[in-house]
Amino acid sequence: METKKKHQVFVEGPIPSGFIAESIEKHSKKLNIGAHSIFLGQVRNDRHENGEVGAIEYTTYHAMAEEVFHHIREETFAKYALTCMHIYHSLGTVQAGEISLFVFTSSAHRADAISACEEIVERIKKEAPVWGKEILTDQKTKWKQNT
Amino acid sequence: METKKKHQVFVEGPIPSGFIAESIEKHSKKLNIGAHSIFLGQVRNDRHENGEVGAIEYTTYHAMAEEVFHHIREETFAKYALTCMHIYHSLGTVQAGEISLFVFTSSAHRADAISACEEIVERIKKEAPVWGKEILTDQKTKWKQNT
Amino acid sequence: MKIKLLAFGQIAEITGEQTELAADVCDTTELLQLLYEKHPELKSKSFKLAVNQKMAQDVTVLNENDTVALLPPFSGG
Amino acid sequence: MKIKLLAFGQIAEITGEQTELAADVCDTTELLQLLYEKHPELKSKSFKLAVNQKMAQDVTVLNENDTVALLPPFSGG
Repeated sequence: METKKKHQVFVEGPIPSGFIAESIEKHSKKLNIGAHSIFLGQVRNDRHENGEVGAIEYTTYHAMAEEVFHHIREETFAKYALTCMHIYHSLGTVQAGEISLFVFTSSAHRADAISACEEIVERIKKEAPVWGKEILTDQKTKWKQNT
Repeated sequence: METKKKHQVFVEGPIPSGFIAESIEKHSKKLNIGAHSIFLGQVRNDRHENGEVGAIEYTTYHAMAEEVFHHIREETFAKYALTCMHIYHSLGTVQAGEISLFVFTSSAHRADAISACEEIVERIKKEAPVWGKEILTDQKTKWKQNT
Repeated sequence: MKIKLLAFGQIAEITGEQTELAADVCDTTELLQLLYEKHPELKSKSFKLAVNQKMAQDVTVLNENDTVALLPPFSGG
Repeated sequence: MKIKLLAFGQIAEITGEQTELAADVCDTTELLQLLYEKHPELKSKSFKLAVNQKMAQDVTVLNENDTVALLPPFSGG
């Protein structure tokens, strides 16, 4: 019986820069790679009427999100000549200045990695059932809106 | 007398992944950043008639390259709403699997960082007077061609 | 008919996160009418439905033991 | 007239990296003719000229002490 390997996308809390460095380092053994494209989403201290964003608390519809990320993976691999693709998204609390999304694509030639990375980010924003609740510095909250 | 700060683009040898991690880490103090886009160029072990690429040796026309990179910086800052921009390019020998180009853009909203990063990479490939000599595993050499 | 109802984000603040619904509804339009009656505040909210983890396009027929999720605009990333 | 001539990459393998040229040329077209006479292999090579660190479009007038660089196709990154 065949079982599809599920890739673990969600990370509890922020994504540390050391983790990003390790991911890059691991790819130096893959000699057929010519280009890496990386996108990092960082929590911004946006100012609202009721104060400043101190952190975002992320929740997800886990079962659906797994399927959505799986489709994004499969369709992006089918569309672009990629060597590797990694997607990590935070759940729980991420402070302003910390990283909550890490998309990493690698390919022989740059066009594939660059286009794939951008497309994955756009699809995550549109299709992934993930919600961010902004925790304001006055302790009020506000639901994040994607643009 | 005003002097323009010259940004040091060239790095002797490969760009270590630890250096990339440090660059990312430094930006976590800038709370108005929402997105980072990173491009990494990695030396590929391309196969030619005379063997495989083991390394690339980069040289530059230094005085001209400084002006070109300066213009790319100024024009990209004028065109996109960027918080930060960093460009590093290797000189000398970079082994297959090692990184020779590191472009890092940051902005409040993702579109600026992503478009700027891609544009900078394309401009460097087209406009920067840098040459790569491929060192083949049989010790022959071949001048790299950009596509 | 039994339906498992899930809600997320700001919608969960109105309906609760998880409810078992025993209701006489045969499609998503009827389910929505029922929900608007129970929670009038929902009328002013923007959300979409997923049936069994797939986004529901237009009217979707509901079956016994289906899971329906109320999804406010996504804001991941 | 004195011109400082620089060459890079595969072109430097033909002309050398740096030469002081004392020649009776008034623009880049005349300079190119002179270079082709001195180094016939250049005719089969692809390269562009930069005058004082700026890419030379079409014919560029040369002045005393100008620096002309012979630039094969860039291959950075």
